[in-house]
Amino acid sequence: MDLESMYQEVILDHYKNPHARGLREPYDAESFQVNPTCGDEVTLRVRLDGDTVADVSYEGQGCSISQASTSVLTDLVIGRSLKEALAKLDAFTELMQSRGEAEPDEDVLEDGIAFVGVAKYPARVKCALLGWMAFKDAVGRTSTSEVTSP
Amino acid sequence: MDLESMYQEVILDHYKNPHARGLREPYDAESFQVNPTCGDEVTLRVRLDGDTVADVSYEGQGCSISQASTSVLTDLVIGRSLKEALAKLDAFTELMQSRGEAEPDEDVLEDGIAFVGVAKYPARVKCALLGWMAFKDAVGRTSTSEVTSP
Amino acid sequence: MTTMDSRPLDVTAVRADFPILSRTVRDGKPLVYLDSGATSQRPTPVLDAERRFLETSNAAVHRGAHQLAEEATDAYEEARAKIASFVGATPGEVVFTKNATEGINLVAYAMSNAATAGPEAERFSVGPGDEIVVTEMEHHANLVPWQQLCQRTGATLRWFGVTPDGRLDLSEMDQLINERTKVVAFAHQSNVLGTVNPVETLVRRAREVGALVVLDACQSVPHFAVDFAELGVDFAVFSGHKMLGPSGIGVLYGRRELLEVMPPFLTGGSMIELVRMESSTFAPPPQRFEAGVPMTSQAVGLGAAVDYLNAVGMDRVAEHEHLLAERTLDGLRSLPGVRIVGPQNTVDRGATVAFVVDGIHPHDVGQVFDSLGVAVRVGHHCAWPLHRACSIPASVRASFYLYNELSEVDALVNGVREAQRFFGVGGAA
Amino acid sequence: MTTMDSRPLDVTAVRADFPILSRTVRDGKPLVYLDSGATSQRPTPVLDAERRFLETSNAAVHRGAHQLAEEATDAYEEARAKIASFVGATPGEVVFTKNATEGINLVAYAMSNAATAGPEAERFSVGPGDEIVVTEMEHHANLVPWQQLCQRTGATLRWFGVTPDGRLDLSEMDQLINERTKVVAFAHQSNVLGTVNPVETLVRRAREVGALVVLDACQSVPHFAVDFAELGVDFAVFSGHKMLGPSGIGVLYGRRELLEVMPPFLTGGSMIELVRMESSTFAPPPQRFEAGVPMTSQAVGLGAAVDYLNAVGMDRVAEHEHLLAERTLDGLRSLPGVRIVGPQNTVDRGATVAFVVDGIHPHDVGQVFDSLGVAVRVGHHCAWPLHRACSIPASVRASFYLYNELSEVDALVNGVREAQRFFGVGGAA
Ligand SMILES: Cc1ncc(COP(=O)(O)O)c(C=O)c1O
Ligand SMILES: Cc1ncc(COP(=O)(O)O)c(C=O)c1O
Repeated sequence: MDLESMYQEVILDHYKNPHARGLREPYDAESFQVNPTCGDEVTLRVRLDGDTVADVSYEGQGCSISQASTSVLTDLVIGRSLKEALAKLDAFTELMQSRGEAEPDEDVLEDGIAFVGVAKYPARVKCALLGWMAFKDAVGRTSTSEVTSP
Repeated sequence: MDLESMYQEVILDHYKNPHARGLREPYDAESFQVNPTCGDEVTLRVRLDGDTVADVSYEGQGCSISQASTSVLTDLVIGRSLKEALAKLDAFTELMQSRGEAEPDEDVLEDGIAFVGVAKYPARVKCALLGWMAFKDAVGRTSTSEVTSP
Repeated sequence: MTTMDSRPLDVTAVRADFPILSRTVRDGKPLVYLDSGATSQRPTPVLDAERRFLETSNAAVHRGAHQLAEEATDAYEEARAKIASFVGATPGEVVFTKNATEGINLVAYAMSNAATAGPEAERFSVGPGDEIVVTEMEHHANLVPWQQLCQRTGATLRWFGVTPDGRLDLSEMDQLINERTKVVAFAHQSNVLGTVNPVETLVRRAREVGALVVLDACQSVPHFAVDFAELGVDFAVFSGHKMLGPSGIGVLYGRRELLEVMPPFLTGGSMIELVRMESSTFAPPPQRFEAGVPMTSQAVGLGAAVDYLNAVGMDRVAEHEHLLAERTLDGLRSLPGVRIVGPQNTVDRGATVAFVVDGIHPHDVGQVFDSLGVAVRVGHHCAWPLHRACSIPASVRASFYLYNELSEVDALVNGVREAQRFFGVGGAA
Repeated sequence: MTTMDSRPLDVTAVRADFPILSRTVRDGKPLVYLDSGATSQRPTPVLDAERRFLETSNAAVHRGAHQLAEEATDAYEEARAKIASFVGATPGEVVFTKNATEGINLVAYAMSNAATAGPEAERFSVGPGDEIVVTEMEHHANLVPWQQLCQRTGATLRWFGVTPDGRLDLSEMDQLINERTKVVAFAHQSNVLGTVNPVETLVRRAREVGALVVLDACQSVPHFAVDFAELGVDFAVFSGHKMLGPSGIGVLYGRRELLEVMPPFLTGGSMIELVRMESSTFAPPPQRFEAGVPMTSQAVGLGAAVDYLNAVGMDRVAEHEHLLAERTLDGLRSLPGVRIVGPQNTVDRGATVAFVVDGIHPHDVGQVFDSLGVAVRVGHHCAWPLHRACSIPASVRASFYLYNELSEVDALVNGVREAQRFFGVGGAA
């Protein structure tokens, strides 16, 4: 195994300099998610503006993978339509469950494609999905949204 | 395995013509014992007269081994002193737990020595001891007796 | 063994996979193993699969982030998926337990735990006035846990009786299963009578009154194709050791939406979500019901057993057992002084045949069998109330499986003749 | 492996008995297995014993009257006797469970069952006003079942804290364990800190107030000689898979006079005395607590594991682990930016060493180890409250056993260096 395939530069960058971090007001819904095997946790807030994801803010503790993937998430969904954001959620989830076999679409996932190496390690997939599960859950809790479950 | 070594003539005789069978009055104590694996059961009564086992009566259902050994028991203990009877209980128990290795003493166990072949079959040892356990328990329940646990 | 679909089961090929079947007992007698209802034997592929796992990938599952732990987790979850699809379930509906007995206890305890487990668990809660319905032909494993649930909660136990020909007496079904009924628990196939019970009829009635159906599938899943979803039961249990798999593993099946809200039973590691000293929350199913390091290699072994049964084909297994049952019933009926306990024909019945021989106690019959190398079970077979209902203290039970040859039926029949001869009772020719 | 009493443990010889230890992981790296605290590996003699049993004597135990059933019952009971004597118990005091977790649950459920189990069970009964005492360093298996017991019965949970150097804080022992205390449950050796707790002190205080002592011996019995009778505990549990034995089997030890009167937990076949539809009575211990077909071959395997450990000698195992612990503590202490969680020296501590590396999350440290072929565990190791008490979200844990070489400690220490280098944090030379 080479560590570089998992810890791509992009991931380490997001880890060291996370985007959109911190909990912000106002928000429409909040979700707290935890990874019971390792204790990683994230609290994530979503603010919708009509059909648009106006803001995603978060706080949490965890490994480089969980922190970086949540940072990437904010890049991908803030300012998008809810529909687009959920499509990205689907795409990212599918990538992570591919066991590293998928060919991720950079147009859709941007920095998210760096996680293809993580998908080879089942124990880390949960880390990568932690923030995304919080996003999914939070969106589900907003009253305005009609979520089609991914 | 030859069946004759387990089912000695003496055992089959006692089975077909059990001695002292039937529940009689008066009695000092009664015990009900069951073999949970096969459902065999015996109800056995003891009457003491001072230090003497005046009567043992019983009723039950079960295989040839359990029925015959209870019949043998009555031969061995009725009319004996309690001490002698308990010594026979000890001797018979020891014989049955010997896995067929013991050299039983005919002077003590009389017809009981026929059970040496049964002792080779652990699943049948419980059958052979059923009535004896009832006797032990019943004696323990008589107020007059001082039982030293065998 | 053959996997061609039209040919009948090749018993000789199957037997070659079971090392124990070629041993001898009691001074050189070939073993005739007719006690698969108690526990089955294991074929080499099952033994090999478990050993291979232990020699290459053994680790604690769902806990580690190293390669061995990954491999072990994959093997464990693949086994779960395989076993689930074998019984018409999804992987999330399969909970591993140590045996079927634990599975039934799990449901029964979850129901008494519901009293203090919050509003979500309400639908599992039972108390005074509620009724639990079982049958008189149950194995103790599907009776005593319900008695105990009633004892803990004040609910009332009721039961179906058994007809003289060994079927459930359904004549008062609509009274027995009523608006107060919370659970209807019964065996798919009786481990004594061989009777296959009418699941559909009972499920339909249970649905009408909103009762949960718990199916004891210990004697069905090993012997014919079973699909829990199709049967429409809420819970079902079976044991690995009765279906060519390892001991120490069983399965509780539960419909997803029930497992989602059912309170936990055993608690500890791996079944939690959040733990604080003050209180804890729990993982989703099936993990919620698998506390502690599980029976990992045993799950792998049971997965291999399912592969083996699939390769033979469950229909072929059932067909072979049908032949064995027919020959056994015919053979025993031909003997004077022998009474079959249970259905006299092969309609809705499996290859488990219990009987009594006039004038010889079952234990003594069993001893004669043993001396001939024929392994049967004697006693009440953990179904004491059923024996009482049949007015017999015990019975002899021959239970067959895919590896039994037709000639072994003849050994059984001859054994009865030998017992009659030895004890000098009726009909010994 | 050597059995000469004065020589130290011959690791090379021991390793030859463990096929998995010679495999490679992650593109050809030799496996360095430092996760025995989660589950140990199995030596060939254990695998062989189980297989031999299954290929020659497999049958349902305590149920059959044929030769196979006899042999299987003998093998099962001989294993029990062997295991009992390994921990200073009599065979009747050893109950087989599926794992240690079940054992603790068994006691906790028996205690809530005591409420409806008649006057004999009175001494096990708990309710509002009663207290259960645990510690903050418990594995979830010895915490959540007691939380749940409290939830079911209205009793109150209390706990010992942990000092900064990873010992039990006994300063308020006499207040914590008081006249209301019904149970004191704690780990013999912590599965995170490696701390060996002062059993004697706690037992003495528990005796003064008449509380039952439940010892979690999961991490002690595999690693040094333990005698439950001598320790004077009332109950104790351990798991087979952590001591070279199979998964799917654990042991609950209970003092004879307690087991005699303790109400049953799991109910079903083999644990009964009399069964009627209306109610049932139960067998004496240990059968009363072993419902259903048990983990037969696994008991045989665990018996073989005990033989193996006896042949090596538990004192020799302990001594070897002492060396491993010393070298690990020395090695990790020599690294800047590494903090050992737990006692810093080898006094009353075993060869389980948890640590954190400044600036790198444990999961990421574990990943670097994994890439080097070093299998450690990362996370909270089922001791979440302990980690909270230490103000860390998780830790890396290396746990050693008799088959670990001193050179594997060096692989661990180098792994930390490599992680620091890779993530560019403190002290990477
Ligand atoms: C201290 C301690 N207690 C309890 C357990 C639970 O053991 P098991 O999961 O085998 O039931 C473990 C291991 O996981 C442990 O280390
Ligand atoms: C019908 C039935 N139910 C339940 C059981 C209990 O299975 P186990 O002992 O494997 O838990 C058995 C077998 O013993 C059985 O035949």
